[in-house]
Amino acid sequence: MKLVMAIIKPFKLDEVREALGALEIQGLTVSEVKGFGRQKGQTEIYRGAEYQVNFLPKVKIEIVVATDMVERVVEAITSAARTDKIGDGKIFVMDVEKAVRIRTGETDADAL
Amino acid sequence: MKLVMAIIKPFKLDEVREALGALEIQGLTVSEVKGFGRQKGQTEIYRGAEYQVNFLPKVKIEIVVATDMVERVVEAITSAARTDKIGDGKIFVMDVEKAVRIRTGETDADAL
Amino acid sequence: MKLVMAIIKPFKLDEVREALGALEIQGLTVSEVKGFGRQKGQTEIYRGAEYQVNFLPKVKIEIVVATDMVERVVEAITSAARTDKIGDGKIFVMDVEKAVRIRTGETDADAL
Amino acid sequence: MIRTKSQIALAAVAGAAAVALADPALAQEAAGEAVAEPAALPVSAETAYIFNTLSFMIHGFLVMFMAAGFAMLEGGLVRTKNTTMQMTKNIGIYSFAGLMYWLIGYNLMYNGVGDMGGFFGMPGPWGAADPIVDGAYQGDAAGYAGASDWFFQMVFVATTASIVSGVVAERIKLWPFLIFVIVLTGVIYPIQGAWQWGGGWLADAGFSDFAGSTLVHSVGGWAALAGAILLGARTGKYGPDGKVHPIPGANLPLATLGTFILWLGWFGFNGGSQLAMGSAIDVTAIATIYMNTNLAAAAGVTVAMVLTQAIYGKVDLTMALNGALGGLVSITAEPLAPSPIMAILIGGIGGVLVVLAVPTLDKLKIDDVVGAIPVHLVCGIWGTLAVPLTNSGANFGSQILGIVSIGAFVFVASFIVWFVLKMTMGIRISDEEEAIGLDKAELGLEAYPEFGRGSQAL
Amino acid sequence: MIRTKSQIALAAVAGAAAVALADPALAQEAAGEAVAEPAALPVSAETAYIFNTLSFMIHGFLVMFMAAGFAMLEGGLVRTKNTTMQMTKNIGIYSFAGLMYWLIGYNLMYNGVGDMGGFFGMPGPWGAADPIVDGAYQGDAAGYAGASDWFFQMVFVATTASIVSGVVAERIKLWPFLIFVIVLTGVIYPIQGAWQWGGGWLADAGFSDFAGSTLVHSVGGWAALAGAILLGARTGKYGPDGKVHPIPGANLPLATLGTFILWLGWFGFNGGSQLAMGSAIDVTAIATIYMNTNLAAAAGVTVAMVLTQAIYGKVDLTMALNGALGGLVSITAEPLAPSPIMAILIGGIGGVLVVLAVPTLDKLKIDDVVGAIPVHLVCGIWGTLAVPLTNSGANFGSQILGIVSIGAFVFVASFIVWFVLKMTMGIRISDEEEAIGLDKAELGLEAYPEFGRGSQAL
Amino acid sequence: MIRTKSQIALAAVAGAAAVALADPALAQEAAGEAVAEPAALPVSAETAYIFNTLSFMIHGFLVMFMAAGFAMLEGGLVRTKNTTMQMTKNIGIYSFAGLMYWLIGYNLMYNGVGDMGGFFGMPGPWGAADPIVDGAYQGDAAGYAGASDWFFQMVFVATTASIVSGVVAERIKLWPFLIFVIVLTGVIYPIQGAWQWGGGWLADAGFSDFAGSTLVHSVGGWAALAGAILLGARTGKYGPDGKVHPIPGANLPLATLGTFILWLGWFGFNGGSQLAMGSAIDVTAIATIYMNTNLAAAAGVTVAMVLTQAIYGKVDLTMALNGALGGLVSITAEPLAPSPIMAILIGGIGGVLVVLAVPTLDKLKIDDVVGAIPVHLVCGIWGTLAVPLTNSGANFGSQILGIVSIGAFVFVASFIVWFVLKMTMGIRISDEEEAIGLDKAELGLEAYPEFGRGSQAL
Ligand SMILES: Nc1ncnc2c1ncn2[C@@H]1O[C@H](COP(=O)(O)OP(=O)(O)O)[C@@H](O)[C@H]1O
Ligand SMILES: Nc1ncnc2c1ncn2[C@@H]1O[C@H](COP(=O)(O)OP(=O)(O)O)[C@@H](O)[C@H]1O
Ligand SMILES: Nc1ncnc2c1ncn2[C@@H]1O[C@H](COP(=O)(O)OP(=O)(O)O)[C@@H](O)[C@H]1O
Repeated sequence: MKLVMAIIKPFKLDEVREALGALEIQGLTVSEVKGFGRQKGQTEIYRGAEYQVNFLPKVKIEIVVATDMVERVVEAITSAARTDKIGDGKIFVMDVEKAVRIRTGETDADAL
Repeated sequence: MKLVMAIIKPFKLDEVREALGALEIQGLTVSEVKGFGRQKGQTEIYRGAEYQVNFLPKVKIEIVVATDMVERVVEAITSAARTDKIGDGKIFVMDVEKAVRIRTGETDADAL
Repeated sequence: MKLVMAIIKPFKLDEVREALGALEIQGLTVSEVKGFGRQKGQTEIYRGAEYQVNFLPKVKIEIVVATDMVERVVEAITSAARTDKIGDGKIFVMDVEKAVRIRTGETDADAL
Repeated sequence: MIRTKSQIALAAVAGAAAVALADPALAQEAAGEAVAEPAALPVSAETAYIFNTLSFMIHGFLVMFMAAGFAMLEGGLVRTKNTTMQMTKNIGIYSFAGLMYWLIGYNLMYNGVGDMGGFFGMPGPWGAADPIVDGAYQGDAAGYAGASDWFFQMVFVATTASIVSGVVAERIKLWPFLIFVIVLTGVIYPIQGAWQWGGGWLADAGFSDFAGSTLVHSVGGWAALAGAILLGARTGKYGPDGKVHPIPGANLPLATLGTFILWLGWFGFNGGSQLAMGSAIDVTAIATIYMNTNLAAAAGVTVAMVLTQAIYGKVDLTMALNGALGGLVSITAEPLAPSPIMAILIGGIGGVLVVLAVPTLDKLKIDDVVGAIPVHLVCGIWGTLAVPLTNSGANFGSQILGIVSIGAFVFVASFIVWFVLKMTMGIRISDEEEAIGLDKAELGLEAYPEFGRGSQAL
Repeated sequence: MIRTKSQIALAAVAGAAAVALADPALAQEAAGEAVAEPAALPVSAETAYIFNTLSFMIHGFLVMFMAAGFAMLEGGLVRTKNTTMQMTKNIGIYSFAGLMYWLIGYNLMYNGVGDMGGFFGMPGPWGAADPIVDGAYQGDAAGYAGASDWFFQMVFVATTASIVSGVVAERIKLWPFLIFVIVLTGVIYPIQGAWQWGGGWLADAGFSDFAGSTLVHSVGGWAALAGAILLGARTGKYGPDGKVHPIPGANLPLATLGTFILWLGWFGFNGGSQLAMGSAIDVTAIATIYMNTNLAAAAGVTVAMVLTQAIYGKVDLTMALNGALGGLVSITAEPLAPSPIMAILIGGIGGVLVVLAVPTLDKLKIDDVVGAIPVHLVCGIWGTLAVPLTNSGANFGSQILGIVSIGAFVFVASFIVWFVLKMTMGIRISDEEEAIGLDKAELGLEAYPEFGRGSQAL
Repeated sequence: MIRTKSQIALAAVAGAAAVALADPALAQEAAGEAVAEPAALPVSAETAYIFNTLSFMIHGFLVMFMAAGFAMLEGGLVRTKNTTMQMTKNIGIYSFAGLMYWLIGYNLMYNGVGDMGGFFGMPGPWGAADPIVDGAYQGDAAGYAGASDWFFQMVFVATTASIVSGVVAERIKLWPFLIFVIVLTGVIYPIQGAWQWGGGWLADAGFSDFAGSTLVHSVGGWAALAGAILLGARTGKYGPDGKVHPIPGANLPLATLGTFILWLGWFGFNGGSQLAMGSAIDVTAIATIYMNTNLAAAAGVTVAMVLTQAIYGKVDLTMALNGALGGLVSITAEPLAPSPIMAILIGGIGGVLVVLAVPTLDKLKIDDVVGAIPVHLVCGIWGTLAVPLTNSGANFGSQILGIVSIGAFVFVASFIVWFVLKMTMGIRISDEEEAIGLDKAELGLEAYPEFGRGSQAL
């Protein structure tokens, strides 16, 4: 199994979820995060003083999937989240050794 | 070392922490997340229009433990977080290559 | 590639980001978390009743870097985040198998 | 202290009774004159002047506070990412409206409307004609300080503009919006106001609108409706399939606070519209208005709660809040004549209308962020239509004439202004700005800029 | 402008003095009559009528705004997940109470209580008996507009119900709660009110409660206490070991705002309870009441701050807020008679009582979410007991009689109503609903529904 | 209802006119006497007494509510981690100020200032000298209830202290701050107040400050400035390179609400400072003051919005809010004499000053969290200087004398008090406490203690 962790623009979340739904992904977990990257925040002025907004709001999606699904999941996220503008985000894939469904105690593939 | 990442129902957090305390787990990190899964949110009505609540509030616990502890940790979380109702959540286990305690620079097992 | 995940004290974030900037790290993702550890919260009193604050505010930084950068990144975080007081936090290093930049589809080292 | 009426009579105002009893001749005379000029006899002209002015001031500051009520209500019903903008608009509205109404609005509404054929007054900056000459009071035909009247009328115009800001929230550009407010408060509102409250042709035609169900609330509603049509709905509000995607408000305690403030302000809105307090008749009228206003609002809430429970199986707080306002708007055209039970009915029907109109509007794909069109336009029409039910001096024909003529004028005029703005400056922000939110996109300042409680600002 | 008293005398009301000085005979006469009917002489009956009515209206709208104060205070002290519910209850309370008090409450409290043996009045919808006949003022024995009196009494009953909602928050079902409110405001409150303010048996027995430390505040406290006992504590509040697990309120600025609004409203609550303003004596009394009310509240805050610092080593804001309200409730039974220093003492002791009663209640495992029982019940009893200290017309025996009789009646009657509700509809939500929160479980609407600032609603 | 002036005259106060018309002799006589004692003739002394007292009460409760306004404004402009502290300070300020002003402040300011060489009065607890003897009104030279005057003056002193708390927020220890407030409200404010409003030497020197641009607002500003200098800036506000690092306020809707509440309160602040309402002249003056106050504030907002758009390319809401307050402070020294256009100019220049002063202060590395120094000190000076522009009774020399003497006294006295506190208790929290936030560090209670909406409290 793999953990696919994607950092995307917040307003793309709905589209990504739908794209994943089409792959019959049954579960995922979302967190609100702040991103620092090539996309720079605007320079803002507050009460006459300039400041640089370094961190931009992003959404992090974590999905654990069977290894053979990884390609398709990455694909789906990439195309749904893309706006072709800087700051679209990243996808990282990591190995997961074990998965457990708390309710049933099922493990691994059965737990997803 | 392993990272045990558990997605649980928010109101189970205290019980899980106590169960882990019994294992003499010294540290863990919690984030607030939203989960999408088999457990569906209610259909809500706002100002006369229906909508589906897709994302439900969950809590994510991350604990890095020595490899030999993993079984017991997973066990403890499973039994403390279980309500036997859909949406109880998942536990994922991943490999951690290195750990550092910032304060002292200690590493790996000593750092936990 | 490796994921460096650091849990630090919130008010150290700016210094850490600057230290990483010096290493020409181009991107990172931050989340707000609560930590439970050796550092205990104060015992607080609310309306005459005592309670123990178990969870303290922390910030989690996630950075995916090329493997050869890991040492320097860990170093930089360690020295920037250290206050020498309990609760300074931890750094964990994990393996990342794949990285994709959503905007371009670039992968791995090119995607960071 | 015992609070029974009889006790009070014996204690607090014993003297008054005593005087009358002590000198039957005086009482006789008083009673005699009371038939001729009943209200004025025992209150001296200057005392009446003070009371009348005081009524405008007290009720005026209550209405002024409605600006805060609208700001909180709207701030609670938009999304977080548009909250700073909603605050900015609301403080801007109240300020710009106040200046415009001084600069031209008041006189356009009240200054010699009869001489201009009853269609509008002679515009120009307002100036007091107070009965104080060389520091001495010289008697006065009007019976109140001109500045207090100006203040009271001014806060009304601000209310009208606030109604608009709620409807078009979350997608309109700041400056075009404020320019519309300037035109609305300086020109559109005063012109239609001149027709009725300025003593113009509509007043002559027998139209009756005590405190502004039509003149204030519907006007705001029509102006907003025109804007909402030209602006279009917020992105994502209506699916391609016609499905409505609700966008819940971000802060319901704020919205609730706003509603309570508006409710409070409404005692000023309706009570002050008696326009005088210097006689027992007037103050009794104001007291009756307070009571009816409260009963109508309470009925609006009750009906909205019961109805949402019945239809949807759950009480909808935002509908209950709208129900309060719907009840209030409904009673505003005639808060004095109804008996308590009629006030309850009028307000309760307002609650029904709100609950039904909100989804109807969505079916028409008119995106009204805070429900201001159901509350102010629909209930405003209902309240105006209901006047003849309790006020024998009014008739349905004149009421319809007023509703239609003011509605047509305001809708068309507003549509033209919005349209010109759309063609020139543009009124709608880009999709990307909408996604980011007006606060970051247009103002560069978030309403809650911290990244969580625990962290420092990022 | 110089603000010294002497200057004022020479400037602003120079005329008045001048008149008296210019015509010694007139002044003499005035003085002479002043002994006979001192307060009324120079204020005409109709002017007094206007002042009295105005007092009810101004002070009434201040008390009305306390509904917002309670909503914000309670909204700030519950957890986020129950906030929408708290808003819904509070707007419901104010609305339902207003309708019930019109429908039967007012007359049950005031209408011919003497004829019913002093136990209650003849219920039925309230109707004005105003001294305006055919549009002319005919003089009036009561000296104020009936509608203004109704309005002022109505806002009091809403206050009582608001007290209850804070105590039983976070675990009670919406509709059973609202049904209780209907019975409380329509029946229970008016009956005990009839005993005293309606001129019933308790008034005859010499009980004294100027503005309602017992009649309003304790009544709310007793009704809430009965409910809290039958409901049980919130899950997790008390450990099996008897340990108290505090559940901090979610939004302290909201709670602070609510307290300030309540403080503001209290000038209306106590000041308006003078029930008249149409004479120098009455208005001087109201001014004194304002001052004493403020001093008592200030003392309550000060004592709560110093005491929490001394006992716990830290100032507890929520105790300071409760301290303000404790001071206010304490002075409410007699805000007129005390000298400033006595007002400070009475309010300060209220602050002490709050600080001590909050943990005591927890020891009894009575879960009072907002501290309303310490504030309204405990301080209400204290304030009522303290009346004879400053008001020579009151005595401890009658005070205790009033406290006990009203307490027993309200507690038992409330207990029965709660009990019937518990047996029939059930009053408590399920454990799972409690964990999820009332907002999602019962209303399907979160108070702050967004998932963080940056994201869109999820 | 038609709202034209002529209509009103014919309807509402017809009686008054009718009386005058019916009896020309009476009217004649009235007019004749009106020249001699114009204001007083038709309002009886006791009626005037009621009006005057009522003015102090109504306007006093409006100013009292400003305490909530300051709390919300400051609570919205600090960071979340210092919000509970800001609430605690604000409820403490209002309470402590109220007690101190009773204990010594009022008399130090008003009691026999002339006998003490015009520098201060004889301190001691305030006690009423009301014209009610044995329950009967005996006529009164002052023309109002003493308690109402005390109440009105007391709420002013609380305002002064609130100004300070905003400037020194986020880094000052609680108790040293509160001790400063005690000295400020009990001693420093009353002494300088005695000079002018107490009828002391400055009043003799011809200084003019109607409602306190200098006596209240600048005083708060000077006291705060001294504190800010001794305290130093918040950690991180100014970079080593001199760069300013803005620290955005955490809750802008709260700040907006606070501003609207302050705006509302200002009608009381300026209107009540007429100190009388018992004549047509006085009530007309108050009405004019309401209008001018509103116009100045509206101009302040408008200018701040336009100016920030012009200079920075974006409207800055916090500047618009400050602009409203800047306009209000500017008109406070003379809200009666200006024509509307002058009120707009005076307030508008206040808006300019705010927009320019905020960054200037930052250049001086004086860290003012809420912008209170630009608003209250800078605009307070401007408003005081502007008096002679519209009030022919004032002159620039005396105005400068007043500004400088009061400024010097308050700054030096405050500096000494702050300095002593710094040397003894210390006034600043440690760096670590500052990083954690005052709420956790000093009070152990967070303003929003939950970990997110969805979870339970952690
Ligand atoms: N090396 C990294 N490790 C972790 N998160 C990253 C990394 N680089 C970028 N990110 C995340 O991805 C987001 C987008 O990256 P950015 O460089 O702005 O644009 P793009 O994705 O178009 O290259 C950032 O805001 C950050 O949250
Ligand atoms: N494949 C997955 N990857 C990541 N998180 C998941 C995945 N599946 C489920 N989750 C998380 O677990 C939570 C519970 O899952 P759900 O399917 O609703 O019920 P259950 O745990 O009983 O099977 C979800 O809300 C989501 O946060
Ligand atoms: N085993 C662990 N797994 C995950 N997070 C941990 C672990 N141990 C500590 N942490 C995180 O690190 C933070 C600091 O740890 P703590 O034990 O308090 O102090 P120190 O870092 O000085 O040893 C904790 O608050 C928690 O967020």
